[in-house]
Amino acid sequence: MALPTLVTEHWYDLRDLSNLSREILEGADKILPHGIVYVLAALIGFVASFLIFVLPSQLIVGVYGERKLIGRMQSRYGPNRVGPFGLLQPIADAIKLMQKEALTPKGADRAVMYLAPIIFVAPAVLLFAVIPFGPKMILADINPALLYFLAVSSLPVLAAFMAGWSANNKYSLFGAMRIVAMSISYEVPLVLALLGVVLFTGTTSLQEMVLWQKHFDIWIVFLQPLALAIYFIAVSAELNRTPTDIAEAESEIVAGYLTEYSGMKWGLFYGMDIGYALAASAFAATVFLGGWSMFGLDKWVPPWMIIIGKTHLFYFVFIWTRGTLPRLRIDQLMAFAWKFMLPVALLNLVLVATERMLWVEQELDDSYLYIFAVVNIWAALGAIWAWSRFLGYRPERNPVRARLVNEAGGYVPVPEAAKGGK
Amino acid sequence: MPTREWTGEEVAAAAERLVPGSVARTTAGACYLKAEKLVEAIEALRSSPDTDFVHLTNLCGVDYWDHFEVVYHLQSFVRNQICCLKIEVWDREKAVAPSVVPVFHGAWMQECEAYDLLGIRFEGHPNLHRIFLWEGYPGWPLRKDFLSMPGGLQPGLNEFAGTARRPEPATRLVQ
Amino acid sequence: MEGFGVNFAFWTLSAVTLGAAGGVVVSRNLLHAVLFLILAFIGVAGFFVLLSAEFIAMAQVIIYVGAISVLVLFAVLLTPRAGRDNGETAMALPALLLAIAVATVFIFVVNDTNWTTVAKSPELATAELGTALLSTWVLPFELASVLLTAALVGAIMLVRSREEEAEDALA
Amino acid sequence: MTDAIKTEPFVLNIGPQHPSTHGVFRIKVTVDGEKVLDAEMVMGYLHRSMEKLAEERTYTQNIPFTDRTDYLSSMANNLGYCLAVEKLAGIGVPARGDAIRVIMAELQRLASHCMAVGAFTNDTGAWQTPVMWAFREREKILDIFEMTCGARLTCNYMRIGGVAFDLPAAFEPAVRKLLRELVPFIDEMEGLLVGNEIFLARTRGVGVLTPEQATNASLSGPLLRGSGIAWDLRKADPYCGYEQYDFDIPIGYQGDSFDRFIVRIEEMRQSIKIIKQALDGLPGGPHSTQVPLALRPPQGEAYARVEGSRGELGYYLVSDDGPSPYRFHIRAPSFINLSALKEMTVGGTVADAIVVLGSIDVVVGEIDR
Repeated sequence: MALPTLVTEHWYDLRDLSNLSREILEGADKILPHGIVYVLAALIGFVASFLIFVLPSQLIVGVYGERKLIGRMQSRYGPNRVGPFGLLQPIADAIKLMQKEALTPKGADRAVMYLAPIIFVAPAVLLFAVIPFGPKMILADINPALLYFLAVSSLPVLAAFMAGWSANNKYSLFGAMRIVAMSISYEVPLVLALLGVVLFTGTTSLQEMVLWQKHFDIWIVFLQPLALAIYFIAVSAELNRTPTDIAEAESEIVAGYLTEYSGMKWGLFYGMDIGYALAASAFAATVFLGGWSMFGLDKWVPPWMIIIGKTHLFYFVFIWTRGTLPRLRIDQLMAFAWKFMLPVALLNLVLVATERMLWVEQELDDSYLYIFAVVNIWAALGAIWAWSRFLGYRPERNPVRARLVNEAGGYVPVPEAAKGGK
Repeated sequence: MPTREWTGEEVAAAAERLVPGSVARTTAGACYLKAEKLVEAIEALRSSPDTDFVHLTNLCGVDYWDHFEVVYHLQSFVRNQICCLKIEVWDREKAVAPSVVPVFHGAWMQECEAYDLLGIRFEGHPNLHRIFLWEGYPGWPLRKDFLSMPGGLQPGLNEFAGTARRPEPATRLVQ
Repeated sequence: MEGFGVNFAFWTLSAVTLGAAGGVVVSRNLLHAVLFLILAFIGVAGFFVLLSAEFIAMAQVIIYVGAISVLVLFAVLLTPRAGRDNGETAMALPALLLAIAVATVFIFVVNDTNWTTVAKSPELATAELGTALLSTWVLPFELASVLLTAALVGAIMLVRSREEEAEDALA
Repeated sequence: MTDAIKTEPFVLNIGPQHPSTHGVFRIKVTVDGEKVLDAEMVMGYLHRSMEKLAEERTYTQNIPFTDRTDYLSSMANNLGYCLAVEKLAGIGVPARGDAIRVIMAELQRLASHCMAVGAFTNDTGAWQTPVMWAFREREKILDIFEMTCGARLTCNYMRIGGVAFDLPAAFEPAVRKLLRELVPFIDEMEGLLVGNEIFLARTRGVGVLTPEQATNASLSGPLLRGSGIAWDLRKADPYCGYEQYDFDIPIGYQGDSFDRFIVRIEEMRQSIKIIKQALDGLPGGPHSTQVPLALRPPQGEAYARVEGSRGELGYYLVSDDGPSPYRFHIRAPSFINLSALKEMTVGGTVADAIVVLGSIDVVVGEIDR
């Protein structure tokens, strides 16, 4: 498979910061001893990702944007006091959190309770290492990048468990139990959904996936809409976003595993929740939405702008669901993972494998990809519809309005026809 | 059509018919039942189709200095009627009334409330406890003689009688 | 194995892994022991990265850290509080002896083996690994999956309570 | 083998400080994992002994107390108390006073149901959005109260024999504008939640009460109607001239939390209908009868009730011919509706218990009084 050439090869091309950064790294590699450059790259990558991504995106767009958007959805203004349009609100919050006393309850496991926020933060930064922000703008272009992402994203669950267990609080323990149970369940459909993508593109490297999508001028979301839906639901369950935020369900178990945290220890959890959501969005944008490529637009617009835009598109959907949907119960969530998502993901996998085999074995034209896309979109809708009907989903039987009677009296029996399904 | 309020005589007639010897006396608006026949009579009034008092609307106690009355308002949805039953409890020191929780589950909390505030002990209640105040609260606040009761609350900003009082601040005479 | 970075990483990882493994044994709190075990797993994954076996490293983290240790945590939480201590047992001394014996054997084997070092790390891609698993080694692969399924079913059968069986019989 | 894997049940205190107890109320639930084995209510954190305090004050002075029991529907509380005193003293109310009372009570029901619906959806986990939407509409109703009587929450507007002041000139257009805005709001709320599968999954079949259970537990209001019993005091025992207005009683299907929700939504529609009719036929004349300030009703007793937002709100008054009530008892619907809490929560999960508590729609000021 011939992959297309990169945007430009010139280091001075300002549209693509990656050339410059790569130039510096490769130059340094020639001068310095071999090992140092890894450390240097890590440092530069950390600082760059912090400056480019974490600071503006997370603090300003993440915290401010989320609060502002949710505010508008809830018919209120959101932050509008600190700085112009309230833009400095996240910074003010951070200063407030740092000044606050970080309480540790009596009887808590102090060491574990201190370690948990730190362990929670580290993977959020590590996740961005494999996200390609441009043709060469990638910190670690490793081959099993997709597996790396899955592996690292399973670490915060441990941190959340440590936080919940160490606090010596029953609500926290509830949260810890819930998050552990849920992450095990949702890892399965998540991996199965991504497996379909790997099957089709034939690689586990994120950069190559982007190049594949660029080469064929089709995004994987069109080829595998079902995989995106499953990925989105599963990842929002792992990230504890509503409708699946049962591990910190505020109306049930106060704040779940965060109940006893305060001050900056809580702030780290809160900030990195947004960090994980952004990482998951960036990953989804890379795998499903073509990453930094955009049907040729990436020749004119800096690719890192494109992927950040796509990331925030996904992040907006996270915010949207948070502002709209109620929360599911834990048994319903589990049932949804095992009874609905797992079979549908398997179905998707079988379909994708068949198409892949047809495409490769029969040496079909590239235009067949578009046929596959149409087929898969319909198959996705059909699979969701059919499987939910099979599981007993009958929306037409739901009562919509209360019955009306004009005379007071005793019990009014429910007519047989009006008895709901499920 | 407004709810028909049964007069005392009507209720008394129905109760006497269903459970003979249960009525003590009647007034214009209420029927006084004998305490020992109360549960039986209420059960009969609830299950008999022509009375059909299925809903215990209200239960409360009243202190009349020398005795307590427990007031029950029962109503029927289908027949759209309401009646008022009462019993009298004469022993102030050991005020005991029969509990109607076996008949009406809704009496559970209302009897707890009457016990908490008036000190009427309902015999047969599964879990009679002080529902608003804490166990060991001195006296029964809704009794008319609460303020003069031994161990009752004294007017003013004092502590509860019986509990340890704050020592008076030592005042030093200015010479 | 050349270069400052690689050496530095090797020794750091060794210290972390061994320290964590020691913590598993020494720690009195069972939950702490499990957390040390997870750290040891992560250290081992680091060694795989040093050996350019990235795929195995990722699999190590996903399976051991993401799944198995979480299951261990679950098991610890579900057991009654009395059994949660990593307390003294009479088997401490025999276990120590056994550990020394195993370590001796390993050291002997490591010293005795004639290690062939490759100048350049082999470019074993994930795709080739997958192809090998599903062509040459397909029988062991399938056997392993059957074994795991049997273990899964067996585990469910073991932990089912009598009430649940009764409920299912009624349904 | 199987016994070793049993988990130990433990006690979880939901409240007194908890986001979903709607005040300082506490449920001690014994849970086995997520399953609720037992639930015990602990209350009294807000107990102010209103019934004792009222015995020391005159009949008129007691009206502000009733505001502070169910602080979300003070108008209905005022109304119930005034009706009881009027019944005790045999005082009539002019037609205009009755119509104003009806309008105010129904506006209060709308405001209270806005709160109930919003808080309930918040308990199901819809993060603040429905409750904020509901608050937006409730604010408009409170604005109207402020315009009429100067207070938003504790209105103290009803008086024995009528209402405190006549309506201001701007009242009628403001209410008509409000009603026009409320109709799409109710549809919007319904569209957000009734068709939502997650909301349905969380509320349907949760906290089911059979009609027999609901009756036997002395429940009233939307809980009783949710279980399918057509009982509304505005129809069954009309007061303030409710018999002139055309409206229906909404009832539910199987008595679960969802039914209580749709009953409340439908009641809001019916309230709008009643207010429109009352506004159209608003009679002239005085708004109140002259009642002596030191009212001394004749010796006797009276039990008057109204259909409050949370159910049958009854006042039992005993007079000893003095200027203050001899006995003042409030039949508090929130308090008595809690009788069935244990039946509804045991067997469900902790999350269900929260939803059930939200569907009862308690106001702790009224429970503890």
